[in-house]
Amino acid sequence: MIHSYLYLSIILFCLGIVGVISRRNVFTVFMSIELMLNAANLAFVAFARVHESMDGHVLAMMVMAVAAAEAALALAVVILLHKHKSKLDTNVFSLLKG
Amino acid sequence: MGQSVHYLGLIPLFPLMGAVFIGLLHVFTCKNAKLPEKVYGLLACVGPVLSFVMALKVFFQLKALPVDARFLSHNAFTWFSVGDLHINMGFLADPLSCLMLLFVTLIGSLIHIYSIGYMSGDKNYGKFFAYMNLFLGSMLVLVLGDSPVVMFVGWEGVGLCSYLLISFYSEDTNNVLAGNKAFIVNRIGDLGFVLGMSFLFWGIGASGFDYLSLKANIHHLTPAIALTVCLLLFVGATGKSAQIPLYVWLPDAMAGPTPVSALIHAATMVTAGVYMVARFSFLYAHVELAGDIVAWVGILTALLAAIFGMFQNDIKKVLAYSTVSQLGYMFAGVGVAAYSAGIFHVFTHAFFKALLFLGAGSVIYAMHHEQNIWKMGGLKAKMPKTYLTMVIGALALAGCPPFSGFFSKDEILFSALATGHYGIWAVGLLVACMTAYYTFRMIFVVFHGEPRDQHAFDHAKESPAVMTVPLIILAVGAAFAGFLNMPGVQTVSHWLAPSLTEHHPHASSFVLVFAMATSIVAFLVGIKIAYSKFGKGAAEPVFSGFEKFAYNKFYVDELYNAVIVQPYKAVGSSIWKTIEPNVTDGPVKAVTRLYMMIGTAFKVFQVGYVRIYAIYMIVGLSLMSLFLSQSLN
Amino acid sequence: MFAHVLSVIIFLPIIAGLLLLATPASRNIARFTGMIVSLAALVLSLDLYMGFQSTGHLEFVENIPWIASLGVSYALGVDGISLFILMAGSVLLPMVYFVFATKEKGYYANLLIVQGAMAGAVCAADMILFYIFWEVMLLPVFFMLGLYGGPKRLPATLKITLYTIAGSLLMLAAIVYLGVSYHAQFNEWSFALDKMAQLNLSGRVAAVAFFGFMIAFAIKIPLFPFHTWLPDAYTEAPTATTFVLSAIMAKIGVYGVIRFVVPVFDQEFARFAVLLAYSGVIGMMYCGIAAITQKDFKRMLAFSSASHMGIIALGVFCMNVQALTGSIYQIVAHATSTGVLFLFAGILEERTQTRTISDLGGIAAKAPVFALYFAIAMLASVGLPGTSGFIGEFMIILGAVKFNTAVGVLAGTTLIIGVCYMLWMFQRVFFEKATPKSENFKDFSLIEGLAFLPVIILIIVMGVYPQPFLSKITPSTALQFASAAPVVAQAASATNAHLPELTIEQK
Amino acid sequence: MFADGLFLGFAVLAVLGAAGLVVFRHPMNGAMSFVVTLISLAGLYALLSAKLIFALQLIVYAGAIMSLIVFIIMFLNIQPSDLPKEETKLVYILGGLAVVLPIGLFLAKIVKSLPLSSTAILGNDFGGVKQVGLLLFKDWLVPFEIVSILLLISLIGAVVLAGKKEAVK
Repeated sequence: MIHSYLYLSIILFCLGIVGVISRRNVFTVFMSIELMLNAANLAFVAFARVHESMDGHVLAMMVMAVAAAEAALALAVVILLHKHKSKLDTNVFSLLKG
Repeated sequence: MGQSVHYLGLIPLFPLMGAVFIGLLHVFTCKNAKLPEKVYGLLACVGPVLSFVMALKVFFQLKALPVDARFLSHNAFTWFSVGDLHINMGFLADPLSCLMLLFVTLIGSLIHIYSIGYMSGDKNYGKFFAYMNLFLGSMLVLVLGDSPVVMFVGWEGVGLCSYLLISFYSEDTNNVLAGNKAFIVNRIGDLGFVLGMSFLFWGIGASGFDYLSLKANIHHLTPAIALTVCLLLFVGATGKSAQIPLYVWLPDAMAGPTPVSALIHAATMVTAGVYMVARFSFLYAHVELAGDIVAWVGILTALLAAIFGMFQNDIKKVLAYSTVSQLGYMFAGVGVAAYSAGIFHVFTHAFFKALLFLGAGSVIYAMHHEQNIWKMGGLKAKMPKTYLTMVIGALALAGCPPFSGFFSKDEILFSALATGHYGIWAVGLLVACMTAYYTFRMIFVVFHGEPRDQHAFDHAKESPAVMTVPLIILAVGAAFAGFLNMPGVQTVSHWLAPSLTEHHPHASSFVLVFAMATSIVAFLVGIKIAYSKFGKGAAEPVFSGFEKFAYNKFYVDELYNAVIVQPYKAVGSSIWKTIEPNVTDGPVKAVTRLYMMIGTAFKVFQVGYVRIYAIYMIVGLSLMSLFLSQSLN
Repeated sequence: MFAHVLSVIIFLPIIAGLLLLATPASRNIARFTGMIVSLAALVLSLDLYMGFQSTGHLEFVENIPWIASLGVSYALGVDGISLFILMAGSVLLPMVYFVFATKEKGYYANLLIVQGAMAGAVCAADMILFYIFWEVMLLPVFFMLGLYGGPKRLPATLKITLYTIAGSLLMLAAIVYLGVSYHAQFNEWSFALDKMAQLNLSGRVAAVAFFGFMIAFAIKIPLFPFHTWLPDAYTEAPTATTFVLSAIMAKIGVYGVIRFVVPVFDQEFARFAVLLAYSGVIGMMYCGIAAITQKDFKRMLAFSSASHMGIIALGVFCMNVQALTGSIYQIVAHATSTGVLFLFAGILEERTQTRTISDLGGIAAKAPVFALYFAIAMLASVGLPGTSGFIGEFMIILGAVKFNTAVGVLAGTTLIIGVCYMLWMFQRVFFEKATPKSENFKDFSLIEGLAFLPVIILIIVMGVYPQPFLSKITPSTALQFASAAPVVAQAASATNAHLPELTIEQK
Repeated sequence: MFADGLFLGFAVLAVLGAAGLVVFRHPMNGAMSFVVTLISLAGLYALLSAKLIFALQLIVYAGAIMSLIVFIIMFLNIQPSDLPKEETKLVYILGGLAVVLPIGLFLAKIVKSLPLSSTAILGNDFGGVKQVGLLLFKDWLVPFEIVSILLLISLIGAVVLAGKKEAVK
C-alpha cells in the first residue's frame, strides 16, 4: 500500500532532522541532510507510482543531481574546515554570535 | 494732491551712492595701493553737499506753493504688494520733512568736512567715510519715506550704521560691545515699531499704508488699537531716541570717533524718534493717554540723564547725557501735543549739540585723544576759537537767552504749563537748572583754571581750519537759530503747521512771561552754582554716597546685565547643555534605548551555533505542526 | 522652451551623477562635469523662469501614466510656489563647484544626484512620485554625511537617516490612506495632487493621516521639537551638504506643507494651525536662544538656521496671504543668506582649520572682501531692510499679528534674537584682535569673489526691488486661499480672538 | 505477499541504517550504516516500479556520492581525538525525537487522509530508461539544463574552495 511508503518516508525524514539538530560532527550532519533528501525522493517516487506519471522520477533525478553538487561543495568546505581548525566540530564556528 | 517731483529720490540716493562707491574703493584698495586721504574726503563730501543743495531746492519749491498744498511726493516704484498690502518706495516732502531735511543735510555736510581733519591718519579712512555716507543716506530715507515701512528702512539703516561706526575701532573689544549694545537695544525698539506697524496695517492699512491715506482714515481706528499702536511705536522711539528704559546704549556709543557721536547725537538717529512721533501726530493727537505717557517718560528721562550728567568725568559722556536729557525735553514737548515745539527743539539742538561735540572733538584732538576733563584745564588760551564756539554752544544748551536753546526749551516748558501739565513743567524747570550746572561745570573745568596736565597742555594747539570753520558755522546757527521761532514770530511753527495735527494752546501772556522768567532764573541758578564750585579751578572730586551712585549711573547697566543679559545667556546654555539633550531629545533617546534593550534581550538567543538555530526552526515547526494537526480534524 | 524641460532639469543631474559614480572619473573631471551640468540646469531654470506665466496654476505640465492600475502617473508641473524653490536650488548649487575645488569624486556626484532629486520633489504633482523623489533626496545626503563628514559623523548620519525615514514612512502610510479613500469616494485610483484636493476627509483617521504628513515635513523643516537631529547633522556634514540641507532641503519640507497638507487636509489644518504656529514660534525662540552660547560657529549657524525655519514655517500656518507669500519669499531669502553663510563658514573652517569661535578674530582687517560678503549675508539673515531677509520676515510678522496676536508678538522677537547671536559671533570672529589661527587668513581669490557675487547682488536686489519676484508668487498664494482651501480662509478670519477689532476692517 | 515482505525487510533495514547514522560516533560507521539505508531505498524504488531510479540510486548515490564521502573521511585520516566530544549526544537525540514527533505525526495525519492505492508492479512501459529519458528531454529540458549549470558551478566552487592555498596560518 502506498501509505506504508509515505510513512517510511516520514520516519526517515524525521530521523534526518534529528541527526542535523543533535549531532556536532560535520560528516554526520551532512549525511543526515542527504538522508532527508532521500526521504523526499522516496515520496516522489511513491507518488509517481500512484499517479502512474514519471514526473516524480525526473524530480528524483534532479534531487540526486543537487545532492551530488552539494556533496562536492560540502566536502570541499569540510576539507577547508579540517585544514584550518583540525576539527570536525560545527561548534567551532560561532561567528554569528550576537 | 501735491506735486510729484523726481529729484526727491535723489536726495537719499546721493549719499548712498557715495557710500557704495567709497566702500568699494576702500575694499579694493585697502590691502595694496592706498589712495590718498584727500580723494576719500572729497568724494565723501560730494554726496551730503549735493543732498543739501537738493534740500534747498525742495524748500524753495515748497515755499512757492500755497500753504494747504505744501507737499511734494515721488513714487519711485512699487516696493512690494501682496493682497491688501501695497508698499511703494515713495518719498514725501512736506514742511516737516523739509525742515528735517535741511538741517540734517546741512549739519551732516559740516560734520563730513570736519571729519576730513579729525580722521586724518586713520588707517580705515575710506571705510569711515563710507559708513558716514551710508548713515546720512539712511537718515534721509527715514525722513523722506512716505510710509512707515519706508521709514523703517531708514530707521534700521541708521541702527546698522551706528553699530558699524561705534565699533569702528574694532580691535578693542569694548568698542565692539558698545556697538553690539547699540544695535541690539535699537532692535528691541524696532520690535515695537514693527508690531505697531502691523497693528496699524490691520486696523486701517488696507486702503493705503502711506501717511496721507493713514491720516485720512485715522478715525476708523478703534481706540484700543490706536492706543496699542501709539505705545508700540513709542517703544520704537525709546530705542532709537534713547529714552527710559532703552537709553543705555547712547552713552556707550561714545566709543566711536567723535564726529560719529556728533552725527548720531545731532543730525541723525536719536532725533528719529521725535520725528516719528511728530510724523504720527495725527495718531498721537487722537490718543491723549499715549501723549501723557510719552511726555512723562520724556521728562523723567531728562531728569535721570541730567543727574547722571552732573557727575561724569568724560567730556563726551557729559555731552552724551545732555543729549539724552534734551531728547527727554523733546518727547515731553511732543507728548503734550506741542509737536512744533518738540521739532523746533530738535532743530536748535542739532546745531548746538553738533557744535559741542565737534568742539569736544577738537579738544580731544588737541589733547591727543584724552577725554577725561580732570586732565584738562586752562585750554582757553591755547584754543580760542574752540573755546569761543564751545561757550556759545554751552549757552545755547543751558538755555541762556537769546541763544537758540532758550527759545526752543522755553517753548516746550510753556506748552506744558499751558496745557496744564504742571508736573512736567516743574520737573522740566529743575532739569533746566541742572543742565546749566553740568554744562558750565564742563566748560569751567576744561577751559578755565590752571592746566592739570602740563605736558599735554604744552602740546595742545588750535585745530586746523577744516575743523574750526564748521565750528564757526555751527556756532552762528546755535546762536541765532532760536529767533526763527521766538514768541510772536513763530516762523517755524507756522511753517510746520500743515504737517502736524496740533492745537496751539491759548494762554495768557502772563503765563508766557512767567515761563520765560522761571527759565531764566533756573539758568542763572545753575550757572551760579557751577561757577562757585569750578569757576576758579577745582581738583578732581572723590565721589561718595549718592554722587557715587549717580556717577555709576544708578547701576542700571549692571542691573540690566544681571536681570536680562546673564539670564538670557544662562537660558541659552542650559538649553543646549541640559534641555536639548535631555528633554527635547529625550523621547528620541528613549526610543533608541528601548531598541537597545530589546536587542540585548534577544541577544541571548544568538549563540552563534548553526545547529542551535536549526533547533529553533524545528521547534517552531513542531509547534506549528501541533497547532495545525488540531485544526486538521 | 521645449516640452519636457522639467524632466531634463530633474534627470540631467541625476544621470550625470550616476555616470560619474559608475565610471572611474578623476576628481577634476567630476568637478567640471558637476559645474557644467549644474550650469546647464541653471540656464534651463532661468529659461523656465522667463517663460513662467504667473497664472497661479501649474505650468509646464507633463503627465504620463506610469502605474495605470493604481492611477499613479509621472506628473510634473511648477507654480509660483515651487518655482522659487526650484530656482533657489538651481541658482545656488553651481557656486559649490566653483568654491570647493578639491573634494572627492563621490562628493560632486552625490551633489548632482541630490540636485536632481530635489528638483523632482519640488516639481512632482503626483503623491507617489513626490514620495519617491523625497526618499531619493535623502540617499546622497546619507552618503555625503557618512563618507565625507566630520569626526563625529556616524552618529549624526544615523540620526538624520532614521529620523527622516521614520517621518517618511508615516507619510507613506498617509499617502496610501489618501489613495484608498479616493478610491472609496470616487471609485477610481489616483494619487494626482489636484484630485486629492477634492477628497472630503473628516474624522479621527483623517487627523491621523494629517499628522502622518505633518510629522514627515516637520522633521525635514525641522519644526520644534523634531529638530534634534539638526545641530549634529549640520555641524558634522561637509559644507556643501550642510548648504544643501539648510538652503534647499529644509525648504522642501515647508513646500510640502503648502502643497500637500493645506489643500488636502484643509479642515485639520485649520483646526491645528494655532498649535503648529506655536510650535514654529517656540522653535524660533528656542533655537535662537540656544545659538547664542555655541562655541562652534557652524553649530551656531545650524541653530540659527533652525530658528529661521521656525519662522518660515510659522508663515505657512498663519493662513493669510501676506504671511504665506512672505514665507515663500523668506524661503529664497534664507537660502541666499544662511545658505551662503554656511558656505562661508566652510571656507573659514578650511582656511583656519578650526570651528571654534574663540580661536578666531580680526578677520575683517585681514580679509575685507570676505568680511563684506559675510556681513551682507549676515545682515540679510537678521532681516535688515534693504536686504532680502526683511521683506519676508516683515510679511510673516504682519500676518502672524493678524492670525493670533500672541504668536505675532512672539514672532517679532526674532528681530532681537537673531541679531544677538549674529552680532556676538561677528564680533568674535571678524572684529577684535587677530589670533594665531586667523592671522594669515587669505582673502577671497578673484574666482571665489566672482562666484559669490551674483548671490550677494541677489540679496540686495531682492531687498530693494522685490516686486518682480513677488508678482510671480502672489497669484499662486492667492489661489491657495481663494479656491483651494475655503475652510482655511474661513477659519483664519475667526482665529484672532485676542483682538477682534483687527478683523473688522478686513475685506 | 512477497512484495509486502520485501517492503517490510527493506523498510526495517532503511530505518535501522538511518538510526545508525544518527547514533554512531565515528563518521565512518555512520557512512557505512547510511549505505545500508541507501541500498534498501534502491530496493524500495524497484518495488515501486522505478527501474531507472533504482539503477541511479545504486550507481550514483550508493556508488558515487557515498564512495566520495567515504574517501574524504579516510583521506582526512580522522583520529578519535579529532572528533567532537559529544557527551550529551543522547540527550540531544532523545530531545530531538521529542521535538520531531509532532511534525511526523502531523505529516502522518495528512498521509492518512490520502486515498488508498495499489503499488503492484507495473509493466515495461513505466519507469524505464526510455520513458523517463523521453520525458526528461521533452517536458523537463530547461530544468535539466539548469541542473547541468548547477553542477558546473559546484564543480568550479569545489575546486576553488578545496584548492585554496594556505592563506591563514
